[in-house]
Amino acid sequence: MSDLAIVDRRFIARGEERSSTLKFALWLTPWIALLAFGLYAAFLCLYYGLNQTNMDNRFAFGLWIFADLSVIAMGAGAFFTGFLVYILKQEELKPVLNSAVVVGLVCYSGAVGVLMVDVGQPLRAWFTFWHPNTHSMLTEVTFCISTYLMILILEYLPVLLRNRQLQKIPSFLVFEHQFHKLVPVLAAVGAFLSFFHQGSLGGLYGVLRGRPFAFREHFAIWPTTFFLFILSAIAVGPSFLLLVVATVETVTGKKLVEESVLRKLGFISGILLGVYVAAKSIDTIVWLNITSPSVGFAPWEYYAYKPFGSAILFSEIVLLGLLPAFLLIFPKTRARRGWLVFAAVLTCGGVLLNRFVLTVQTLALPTLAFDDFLKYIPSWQEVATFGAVVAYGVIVYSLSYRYLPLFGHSKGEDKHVSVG
Amino acid sequence: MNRNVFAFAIGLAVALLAGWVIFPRVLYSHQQQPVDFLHKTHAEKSGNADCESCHPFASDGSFAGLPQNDTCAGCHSDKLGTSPAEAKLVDVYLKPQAATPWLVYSRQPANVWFSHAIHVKRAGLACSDCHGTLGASDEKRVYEQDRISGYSRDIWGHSISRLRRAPHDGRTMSDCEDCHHKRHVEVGCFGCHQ
Amino acid sequence: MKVSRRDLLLGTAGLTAGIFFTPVPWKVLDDVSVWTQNWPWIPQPARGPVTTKLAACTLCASGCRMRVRMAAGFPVGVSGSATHPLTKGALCPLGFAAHQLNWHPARLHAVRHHGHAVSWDEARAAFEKAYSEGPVGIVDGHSGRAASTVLQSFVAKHNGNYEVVLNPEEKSLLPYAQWSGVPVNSLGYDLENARTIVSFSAPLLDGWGIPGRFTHLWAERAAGQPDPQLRLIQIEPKLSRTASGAWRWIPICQGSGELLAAALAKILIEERLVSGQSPAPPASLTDAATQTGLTAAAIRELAYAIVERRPTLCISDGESPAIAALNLLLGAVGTPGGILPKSVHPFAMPPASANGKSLRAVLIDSSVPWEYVPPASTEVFRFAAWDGGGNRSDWLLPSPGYLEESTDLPTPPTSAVATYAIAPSLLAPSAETKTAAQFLLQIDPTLSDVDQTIRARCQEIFRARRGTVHTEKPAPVTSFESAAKFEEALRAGAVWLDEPRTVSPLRCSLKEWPGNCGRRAPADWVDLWEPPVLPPLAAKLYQESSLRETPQRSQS
Amino acid sequence: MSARYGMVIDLDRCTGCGACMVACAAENNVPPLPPRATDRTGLTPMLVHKVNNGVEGAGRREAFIPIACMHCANETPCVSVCPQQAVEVDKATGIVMQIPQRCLGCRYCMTACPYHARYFNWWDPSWPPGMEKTLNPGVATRMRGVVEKCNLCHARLHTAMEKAAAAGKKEIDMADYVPACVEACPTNAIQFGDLANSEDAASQAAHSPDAFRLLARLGTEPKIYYKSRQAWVRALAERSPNGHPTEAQHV
Amino acid sequence: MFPWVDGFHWTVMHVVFLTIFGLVLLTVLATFAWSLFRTASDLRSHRAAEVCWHNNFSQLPEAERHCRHEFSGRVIHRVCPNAFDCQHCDMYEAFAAMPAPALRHNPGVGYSDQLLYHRGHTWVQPNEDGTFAIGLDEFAQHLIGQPDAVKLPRKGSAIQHDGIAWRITKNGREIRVRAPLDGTILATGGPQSPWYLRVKPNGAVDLRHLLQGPEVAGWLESEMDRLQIQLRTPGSEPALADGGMLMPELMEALPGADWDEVLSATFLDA
Repeated sequence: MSDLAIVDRRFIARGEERSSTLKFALWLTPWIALLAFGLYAAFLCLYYGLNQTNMDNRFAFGLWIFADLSVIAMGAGAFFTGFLVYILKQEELKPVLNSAVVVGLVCYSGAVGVLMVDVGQPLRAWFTFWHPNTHSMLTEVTFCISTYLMILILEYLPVLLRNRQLQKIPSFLVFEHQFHKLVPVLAAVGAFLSFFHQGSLGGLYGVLRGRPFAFREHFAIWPTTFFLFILSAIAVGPSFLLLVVATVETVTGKKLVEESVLRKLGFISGILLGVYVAAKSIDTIVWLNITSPSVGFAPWEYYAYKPFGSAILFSEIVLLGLLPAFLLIFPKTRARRGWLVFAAVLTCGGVLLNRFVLTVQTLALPTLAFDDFLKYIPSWQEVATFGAVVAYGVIVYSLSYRYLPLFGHSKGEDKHVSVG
Repeated sequence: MNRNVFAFAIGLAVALLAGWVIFPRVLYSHQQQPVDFLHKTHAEKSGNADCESCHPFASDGSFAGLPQNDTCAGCHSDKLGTSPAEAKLVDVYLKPQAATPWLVYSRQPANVWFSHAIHVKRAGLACSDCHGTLGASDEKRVYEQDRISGYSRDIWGHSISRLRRAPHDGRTMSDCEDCHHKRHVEVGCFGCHQ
Repeated sequence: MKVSRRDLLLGTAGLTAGIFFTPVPWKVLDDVSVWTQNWPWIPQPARGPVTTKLAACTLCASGCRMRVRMAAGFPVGVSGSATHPLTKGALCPLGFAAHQLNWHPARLHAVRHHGHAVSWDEARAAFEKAYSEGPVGIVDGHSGRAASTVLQSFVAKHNGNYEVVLNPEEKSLLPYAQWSGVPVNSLGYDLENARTIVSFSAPLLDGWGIPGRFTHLWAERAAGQPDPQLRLIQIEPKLSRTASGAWRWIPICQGSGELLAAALAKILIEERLVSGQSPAPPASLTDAATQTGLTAAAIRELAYAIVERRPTLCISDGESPAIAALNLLLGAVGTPGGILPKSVHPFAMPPASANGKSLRAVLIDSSVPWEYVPPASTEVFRFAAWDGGGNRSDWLLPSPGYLEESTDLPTPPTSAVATYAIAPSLLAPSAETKTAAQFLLQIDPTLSDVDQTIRARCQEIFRARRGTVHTEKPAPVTSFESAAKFEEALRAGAVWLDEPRTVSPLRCSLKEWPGNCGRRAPADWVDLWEPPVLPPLAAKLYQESSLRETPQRSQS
Repeated sequence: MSARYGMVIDLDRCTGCGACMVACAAENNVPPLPPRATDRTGLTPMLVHKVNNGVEGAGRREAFIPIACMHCANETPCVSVCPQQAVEVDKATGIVMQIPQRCLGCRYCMTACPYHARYFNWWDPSWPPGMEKTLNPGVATRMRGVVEKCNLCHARLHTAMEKAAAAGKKEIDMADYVPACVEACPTNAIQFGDLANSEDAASQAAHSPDAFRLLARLGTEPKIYYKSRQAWVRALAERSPNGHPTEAQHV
Repeated sequence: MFPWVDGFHWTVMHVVFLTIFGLVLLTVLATFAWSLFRTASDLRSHRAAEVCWHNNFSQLPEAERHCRHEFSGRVIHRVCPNAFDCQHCDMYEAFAAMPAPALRHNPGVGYSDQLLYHRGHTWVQPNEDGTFAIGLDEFAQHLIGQPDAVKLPRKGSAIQHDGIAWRITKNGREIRVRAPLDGTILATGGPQSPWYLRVKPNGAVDLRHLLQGPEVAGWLESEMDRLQIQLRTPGSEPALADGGMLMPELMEALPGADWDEVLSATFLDA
């Protein structure tokens, strides 16, 4: 065994089977390369300004905002699982809790990172905290996300301190021991914040009175998209978590959690997705028949431009909404791993499509009568920066999986006593 | 245990010292005026103590600000006394007709629009309301420039703690806001920013 | 006692905790933000008082009067001057950003010989050698200026050839000049009194003639009116800006304008719609119909339309005898609302002496459009303030830039009333520049100097005691006690405007219908008055709005 | 005293020469951007759109629609969305203000604006050497990474206010406050004035039968009015006046 | 946002905003601070050792958590639920009452019936004067051989049972030896002296959790088995000395083995 391998082994919990150091290094290399490249692209954008992107005055939002919305929706698994375990006492989901925390941390920190590149004056971003416009959904999002990111870091701390070497330092271990008791409090606060900013992310578009394609009826101060985003987020969160765990199990070839846990995730996801689809359908009908025409926008115009035809609406609601909901709720399909994963994929796809439509189609559609339908292809800098976030996620998760007890120790449960 | 406390305290002390004592000195560059100029002396010698004699308004309300060389040359066309400062003014700037690079303590950045006419002619403020006793001062003040922002210290928080008012405050954004607030003057951001 | 790792860790912890209780992080954060608001590499406008001066735009021969805002000795803004009798305060889009032209990257700063920087002396030596060896041609783009007289008198003395490059508006007047013998720049269009204007692809709303003159008329008398006082009929292949602003747009096939004119004339004569005398055109209506793409009925209907509201004035884009003849037929020559000779014109241009001398060298004045192509196998001395690029010239001689040269402005082309103004120089011309006139005066000091000429002209006008001087409010010339005072007023930006001539005989004799009635090569309007380079802002905005394709260059 | 400055643009008088755009850019120190800049990345606080009536052949007509910030008076879309109060409606003038020093460049306001009248500084502003001498005093240049737009030549309002103050007057003389585009229009197609003042010519024109506003049904109460005698031009005001999209295009 | 920021105006939204986010931040920070506080108090009241041990114990592989009564033969299979802390084992009395079947074990490593053994391979010898000697058992000694360095606690300092008593360095590996009982250090010995520590127990002494009598042999035998398995390199003979006798200086003898694993298992470390 090379010295490096020995050192590496010392950080891996005793009795845990992990791939060889070399194999792990080989696995990380391409991701690190992608990360480095993406960071370079991000640097270009920060140094030379956003002219490095293909965004423009008409397509003021692009790939990055879409990525942020999607990534944060995917990260909803973190708060929602915490919510289920600690608040609703769904103890059987505990095994995936740590995993959920890591996923959440990765998603949120990644999103914030991209956002810092996306704004034109990152050095002034803190003005939002100093002079917030309390009427802006974006203000609310900024506050919640930054606070929640802080919480995620704190939630990640105990997991981190369980590392084999770190736990040799008594004070760390004791802190972890004490802090762990209070994590439910954080989970509760996190849930509160998340429900809000997930909604506000939807509100971002729902309030755009100038963009009838996105504008929706309001309840109190919130447009319907506020509630739809909460629903879709908590619906997709568990599915994404399910996907992650399933992927890790495939990659590592290990059984990490009981199948029942995955099924449970799938079931929760399915139920919520069903509710979401129902709500979304009603919202769509109201919007197409009342909201939009009332301001002089004939709904069919929205879908008059290829490839953004009404097919997109169909696939968003039926193919990627109703269908996976059914697959996840119906016990027979849920029982089959293949169907389960497939349904989870569809669910994620559906939410991705929803975020895509709201971000891209909203901006592509003309408002003035003499406008064009616009096209936008992200520049390589945008794509690379986005890639960096993915790479960052994979790397952090891989490291966490290798060195931290993500899925708890498979042993430790008391066995029966047999007296002879 | 108390050894730990001690180590922590050391670090804390170092931070506080660096932050409160050393930092302010490093942050600002200290510059001297090109020519030592005393308002008091000039007010006395020239006999006109009112500011407008040297800082006049134009007919359209635009404010001349600092006097140009010709104003100085009004008296200092040639050396009146023997002070080295005057000698420098005359030889280096007036004779070659090179603009004197005065350092303006209250010089606002380009993004600020300030009309002396509106404040003096309409609102009837006295110069001293903002510029303090500068007109009668006989001190050679150092011009402090923030190394990061490039602002004169007088216009962006003279007191670094922002808790107490420093003697030379009066031209910071907060000062403007306070005064407008006191006088119930409604100006939005674009009242002053451009 | 030795410091353990534990101590260091705790010390760092204390440091980190402590720093947040000092101004450091907060003040730095704040100052960095302030720094982003005042990035040192972003230029900011100069401080100091702003003054307004009257000046005249020298981008083209129209000489629109401008009010130039000056700060710290430099022009910082341009606007029209509503009191100008012809422009009515209008400027062309280019004018509004022209004050930035002097800093255009293409600005010429040194004499260049085949791309290499050389001295003025070398250039002068080369030119002296040239005209000692053979006749030189001097090309003028804006004739009638005091500077032009220098050029003229030089060629007169040294047996040269003085050529004037006319812009399309002037060219459209050439036929009348030929038929009547009146110099072309003594002729003008009396747009103000016309009630129907038939434009054959002339870009009347697109900087034609004097920017603002026709657009102002159109806006007041035609724009948006279902039955306008001024009927503008645009006969043009493409839907140009003028066409879409016209009362009626008649799309015809490219290059069939003259044939249509002939056909219209035929109808007018046959159906006795006009009294004017003109030889009958040898055109056939069916032929015209096929070539123009209009139906015979449409052409007939058009013929009736153009005579419905007289006076009717036809305007061609560039030289077009057929259309000129149509005007004769319509009686639009020498009558109000038609083509008029300018009342008095103190300094009319002699006909360009285009005798077929084979030239040794050509000297091109900076007023000549960059598109002008000098005769082959001659040594070319071109004066220009900006390098338009890709043009054959052996010597590039930097001339004063925008607002740098003080010149007089004779009546702009197409004006039916004589005017005179002086463009002051607001900026000191940079040392390395010379005007063609100055260049020649250095060679031959005996020539009358520009300022003297201007003074002489002012005296001439003053003695004539005609017309009014337009500054903030018009004042008759007679109200000035001396020629000097008069000149002073002009130098301060005033414009002298002659009294309009009520009726003036303009005898044109025409034996037969001019111009062939076959299809002619398309006469696309070439925007000759463009400066060699566009003001960066204008260029930028055209590109960013794609509103107006940057002016096409003549391909020759 | 609270004015409501606005414009009435007579589209029948607009020849699309672009003088308003150039004058606006010069007045507001808009930089000549790198060649890469297009009609979608440029800075054109005033932008003239070319539209047509969709007819082919001799019946075809074109018109030009200058578009600047509409200074919406009701639920101004860009104001409520800005996370850090970098956009505000000025109480005294009704002008919608963009404060570049406060803006962090999130571009949310641009997505909110139905008129696409907001522009982002994709590049650091720069001028050919020496040309910065021609920058217009009173208008600070903006920096890269912030949003800007028409502010009705607010600097000219400042000057007018100063002049009034110097003359001891409270109200400005409207003759002193004329935005650059209004001043530049060779056909006087743009009327500028105080819409709150019923004597004002502009506010009267705004109430003429030919006057209309773009996308008025959005309910944002724009303060830029348009005027045309041509029905097809007026029809452009709404996205789909009769349920059918207009063939008009942005050239 | 904040009342002291330029241009702040009190509005309902601001109040709501300030309250909500104030509370959120407060909760989060309070949580953090509270944990820190508890940590500090734990450390002060020497509960750290217990916490750490319980945490480590929970991570031990099942195979290393056999109840002592498996060795005595009273139980066939039982995983200890009490972190080897027999004082708190509710089954202790019951098991103790059971007859221990006389099993013959031959661990292949020396041990003494006079000594009480801790599962971390330390022994305890009660002295007449009420003090205790603590040493490393033969198993551990043979494993480590001659240590490169030994880091003993200061005289007068306290140790808690299952806490870390002293550290031994060998071949660049740090071995953390767990204390078998609570007490205060009277004297320190080392590899040379027969014992490592002499401690004075604080208060009443309860050594029920230490192995003694027949358990020791059984325990050592199982330890030997574990060692066998851990040290067996594929296709090789049993690595231990012939006849299953544990040879000294094992770490020197088999440098290639995965000693991190062996030592962690031997000394019940993470």
